[in-house]
Amino acid sequence: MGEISLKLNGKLETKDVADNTLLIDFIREHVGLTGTHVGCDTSQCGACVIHLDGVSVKACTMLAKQAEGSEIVTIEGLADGDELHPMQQAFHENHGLQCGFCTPGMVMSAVEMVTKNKNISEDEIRKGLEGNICRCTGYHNIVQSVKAGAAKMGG
Amino acid sequence: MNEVTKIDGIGSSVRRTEDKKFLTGKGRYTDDINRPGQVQAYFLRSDVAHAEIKSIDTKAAQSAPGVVGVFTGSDIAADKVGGPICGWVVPCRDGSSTKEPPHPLLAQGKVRFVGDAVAVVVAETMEQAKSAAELIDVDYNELTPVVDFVKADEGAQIHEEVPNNCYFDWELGDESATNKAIESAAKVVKLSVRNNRLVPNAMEPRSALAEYDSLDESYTLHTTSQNPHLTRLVLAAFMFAIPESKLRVIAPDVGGGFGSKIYVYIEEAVCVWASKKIGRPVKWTADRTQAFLTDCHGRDHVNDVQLALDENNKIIGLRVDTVCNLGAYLSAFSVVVPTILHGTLLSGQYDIPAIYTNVKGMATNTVNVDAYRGAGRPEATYLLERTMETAAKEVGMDPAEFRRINFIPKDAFPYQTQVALQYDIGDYEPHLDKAMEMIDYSNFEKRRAEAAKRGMYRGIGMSSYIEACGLAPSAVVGALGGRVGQWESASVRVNPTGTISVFTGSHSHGQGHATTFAQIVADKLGIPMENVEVIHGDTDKTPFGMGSYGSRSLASGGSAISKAVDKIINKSKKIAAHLLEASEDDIDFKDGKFVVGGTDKEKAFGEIALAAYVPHNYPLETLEPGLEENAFYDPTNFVFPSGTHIAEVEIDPATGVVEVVDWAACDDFGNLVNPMIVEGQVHGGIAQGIGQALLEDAHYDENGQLLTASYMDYCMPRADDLPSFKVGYTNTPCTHNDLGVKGCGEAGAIASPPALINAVIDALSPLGVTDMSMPATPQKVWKAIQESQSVAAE
Amino acid sequence: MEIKDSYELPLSKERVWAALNDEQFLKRSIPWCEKLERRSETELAAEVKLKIGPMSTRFTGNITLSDIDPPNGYTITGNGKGGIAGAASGSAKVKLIEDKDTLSTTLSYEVSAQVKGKIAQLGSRLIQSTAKKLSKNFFGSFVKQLEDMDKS
Amino acid sequence: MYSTKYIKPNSTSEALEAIKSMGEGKFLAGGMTLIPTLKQRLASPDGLVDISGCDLDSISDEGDTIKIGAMTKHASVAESGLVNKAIPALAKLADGIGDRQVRNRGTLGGSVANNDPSACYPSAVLALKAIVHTNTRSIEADEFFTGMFETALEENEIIEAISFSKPSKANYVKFPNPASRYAMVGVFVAQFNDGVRVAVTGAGEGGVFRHAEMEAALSSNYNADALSSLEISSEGLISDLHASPEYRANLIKEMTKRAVV
Repeated sequence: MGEISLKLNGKLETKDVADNTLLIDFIREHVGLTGTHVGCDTSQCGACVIHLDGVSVKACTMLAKQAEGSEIVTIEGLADGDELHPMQQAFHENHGLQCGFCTPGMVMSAVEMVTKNKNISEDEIRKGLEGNICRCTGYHNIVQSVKAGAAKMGG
Repeated sequence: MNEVTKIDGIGSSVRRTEDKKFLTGKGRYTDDINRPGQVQAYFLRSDVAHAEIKSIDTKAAQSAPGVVGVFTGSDIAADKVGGPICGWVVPCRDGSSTKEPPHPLLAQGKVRFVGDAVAVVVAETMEQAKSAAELIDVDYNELTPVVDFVKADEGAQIHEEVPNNCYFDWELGDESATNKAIESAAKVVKLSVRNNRLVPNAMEPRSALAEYDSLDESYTLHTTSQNPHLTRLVLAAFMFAIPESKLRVIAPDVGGGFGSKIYVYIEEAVCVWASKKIGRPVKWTADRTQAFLTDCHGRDHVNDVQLALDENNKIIGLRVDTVCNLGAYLSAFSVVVPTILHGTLLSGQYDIPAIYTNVKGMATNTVNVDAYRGAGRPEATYLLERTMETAAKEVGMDPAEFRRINFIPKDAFPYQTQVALQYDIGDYEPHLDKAMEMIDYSNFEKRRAEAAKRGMYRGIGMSSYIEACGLAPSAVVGALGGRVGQWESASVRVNPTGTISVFTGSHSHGQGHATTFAQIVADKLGIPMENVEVIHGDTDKTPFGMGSYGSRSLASGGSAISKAVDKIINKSKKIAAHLLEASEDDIDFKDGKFVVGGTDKEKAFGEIALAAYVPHNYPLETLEPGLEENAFYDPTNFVFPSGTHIAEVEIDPATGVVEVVDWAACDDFGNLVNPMIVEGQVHGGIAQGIGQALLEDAHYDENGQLLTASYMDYCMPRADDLPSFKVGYTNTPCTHNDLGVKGCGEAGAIASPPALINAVIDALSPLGVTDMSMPATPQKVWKAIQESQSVAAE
Repeated sequence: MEIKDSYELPLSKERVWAALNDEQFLKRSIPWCEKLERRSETELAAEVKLKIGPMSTRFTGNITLSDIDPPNGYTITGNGKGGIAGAASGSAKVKLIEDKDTLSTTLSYEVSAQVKGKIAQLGSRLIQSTAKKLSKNFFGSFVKQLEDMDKS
Repeated sequence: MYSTKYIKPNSTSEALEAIKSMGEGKFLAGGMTLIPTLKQRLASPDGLVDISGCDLDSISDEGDTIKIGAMTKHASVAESGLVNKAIPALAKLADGIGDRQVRNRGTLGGSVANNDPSACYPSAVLALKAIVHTNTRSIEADEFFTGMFETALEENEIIEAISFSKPSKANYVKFPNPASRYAMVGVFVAQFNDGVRVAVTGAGEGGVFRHAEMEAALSSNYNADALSSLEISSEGLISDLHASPEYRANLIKEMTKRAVV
């Protein structure tokens, strides 16, 4: 056990956690933000993608302790109050989600991808989503969403 | 196409109202819900496929840190709790019925597949439960596992009640007429195909949270279900023998189902049972490995096909002999999927005068096999459309033309097939033509030649499928062995201010019902969509309904809503007549207003609602106050979506990699309520079909160990495996429901595998390749190329 | 899965056979063997800590000798339970063939292996390579020990 | 995950001390393999020593070599101007490991120390005549990889950096496993003044290996055609659900041809 503190969606969170606590469990259970999901146990589905110090990572493949002192943004921290982030808005407008389970991770991956590459091509989007699995959409509308989101984000 | 009358009415691509919560992380899936005092359940599962349990020693686990209970099959047996049931059985050729062995909640005496639950540990935390489970000592007497279902009748008997490991041997159609047709045929095309075994893989793993309230002796179960009411029925009536009113089942946001969340699984039942035993809420959530091991799998058939043609290449008969794998236990729909939902589809879009099929359903030491997107219809379509393509090539016709001359002509509807179904309406040439146009079929050979210059093999393949969805009517379903009704319910409650609450018995787990159903209501009542809220998934709130599967929600559930709205309008007319001092017959309802015909006297819908709830000026002597109506809609027939999908592929002969370079889908779903959502359903279905055809395969080794039990080995389609899709529609509105709609959820998964495999074979046809099993993995395609080349060299 | 290999040893068949029945010899040959105790003529109890990459699991189980045909060979079968990791078993048919002219003995083996549970579910890509490697390690170090003894 | 102790020291010497204080400790680098293994309870170390605070993540140009700190993340290598200029093939390899989230966490040292038979990096280490610098010594690539998941690293020896020789030409082409996206076959080809080195990953039962025949053929003629008449043996190649040794042998040749451009 030991205390960790980190910034989660702009808010300082200080909690006592066991050393073997995964970051995803810290977020979901200790803090109670359940928007980040767990869809597999081999680090492949990407339902748990969050931003850690500005880059996308899989929260299921990190210990909470490894995130000590970092700044984390989860899906709950993306919108600006009631106003959706342009990528969230793009997913809505382009029907880029169905059951919604993979969506938080998908959106977090998309935001990072586009932040790094504003003029992203369809092939780059498809490649960039390699770490996120969706079973509902066939990806067609997700790709359209990311494209539209990129345009909204200034691409 | 539909005429769009309102910006958010029927026929318009309204953006989904449910999106915002999912996009902001506020969706509430079962695992997101926690209850005070909650404990965690972990299931100790068999790691052998077939064994007798000699003993289970749980002593060490009982006293492990954090443990509040350890239970085995004998505890379940002591409380006389029943197991999951089979929801549909069929008669066998010998006159007997389907053999239904018991399925205990926790293994009793025997384990029958890797993953079979042997014990449950309930502890304060999941880690503690797992640690304690490691202390349980199970002594097995291993038996020879039965894995190869085609030879399952020769294997060790898995259930006492199932001789030769054969659950059923069923038949449909006229065997002698069919055999006669085959004997007299100018040509008989023969084909053996295998429909590979798949794992549904909804992204949300299954989860259950059960709570017992000792005050009123009732239970609440949150669970990942496609049909909470059926879950409640099975749990209450068949397992726990309690009144349904003592069990509330809530299926909150559910992260995809694809069939795999229809059934009542042992885990949710054990949680319910344990919650009372322990007196605390019990939660269980599967990890992905457990999902692979214990979610019902899909498909797993082999089919031997004989297609008889006359001298004009017209089909005169079809015989299909099928063996399918149903796994260790029968689950809810496992029997109906390979029989009723498969055999009745064998006529496809074709006028076939004689059809016969028989199906043997086998028990094996693998997890149960049940419905997976399409459920029986993809298997039927696959064998039929592979055979159509093969036949076209064998008789030297263009596959499109061969299909065309065998289509049921459009003036032949309603068309009675030789396999029980009567198609109400359809017109198949337009979607074939349109799909061919969408993919520029006529210039394909130019593209093939261009690819050849780059050293690539390009191929094109099609599939003209039919689907029967929205199972109905109940009387027919019952006659065919179904044990439940197949109607759907709706309750439409007009609130005093004119807003509407719609309660549906169907369930949305990605399909967008909150939007589509609201569109129907808003359109019919002429009110804004924001005023309509759709509620589903809670047995305490919604009327008893069947849930969502088999592309039934709109055709059955949407129609029920439409009927309930009609009742609202009828009653509203009576209220309006009173308020407007006119005869009810003179009241017209249009654009949200009740108007006295030929006058400017009118009442808005909101005024009627208010009058109904504040009946100061109201015909109380003839009419009850309030404005709320129920409808239970039992359709008179299935609905029959159809379409043509065409796939274009390129194959790299050096690696065997198949790239899907183009896809055209033209479907006839009748009227579309929300084209955007329909298109999303088509995309998702195609992706799953491409997954089946190129990537996915559940593989058990000869000892019954599942070797593809994670995303490391089970190949899920990812964004870069798939192309963008061209989607188009034709429309013959369904003749027997008010909305003229058919189902769209499964079409993509039904149509796409044969189209793709036909394209792969077409690409390799210059090499003499005539067959390819699914999935057409790079290795398999490469090997086929190598073998064809070595044959050519000889 | 079948794995075969053979070694030629400049020793008599009896010598090799004796070593095949000497548990101390066997213990040193079994990779990561932590414990090996003879329970009977044909049964030994074993504990092995197997490390494959980051995975590290203790298997407890037994080793049985069957089809014993002195001094021509036997079948040596290991069964191990690795707790949550699952279980593994491997069986090697060992044959000794002596060449009187060169005074050497060829030890040949044929292994079949089986894994259960998590190792099968998650590690399928490694099963064959690992079984091969472990067989090689076992027979390789068995042969090396014999050769070293012979030299010393 | 079993309970375990987590320590994050600030230097390699502290890290070594920490691990020695544990019965069975493990170094935690990016954790991309270790954490999933721990989650599955397939290992139960007493403690984890996180070496991300040990200042091991720099990239520097050392003249004939590019030296990359062990804790440098795959994404940093992929994006590094230095690497892209001197050895673009190495940047390309790093850019194709796992997915973007793996690249944002996974490290060079972690991958090389683990020596997974399907990992990409070992092929670059071997083909680029790299030197593996540890806390005690420098190990040549040819001596470093000793078998599947096995290396020359002693217990409690820590990789601090790896120096990659700058080739005159190099390329890495991978055929990913369709499910896991690990290399089913990955080939790193590097041309140096004294010859061509070809390292193959994903295919060998003993892990990454150099392919002598292809090296010889390409050393005399650096052209894909030089490989045409070669028969690639399937002996010793991995057999699994996804690829037979024969198919892997074909891919080795094909990926090598594609790498030689």
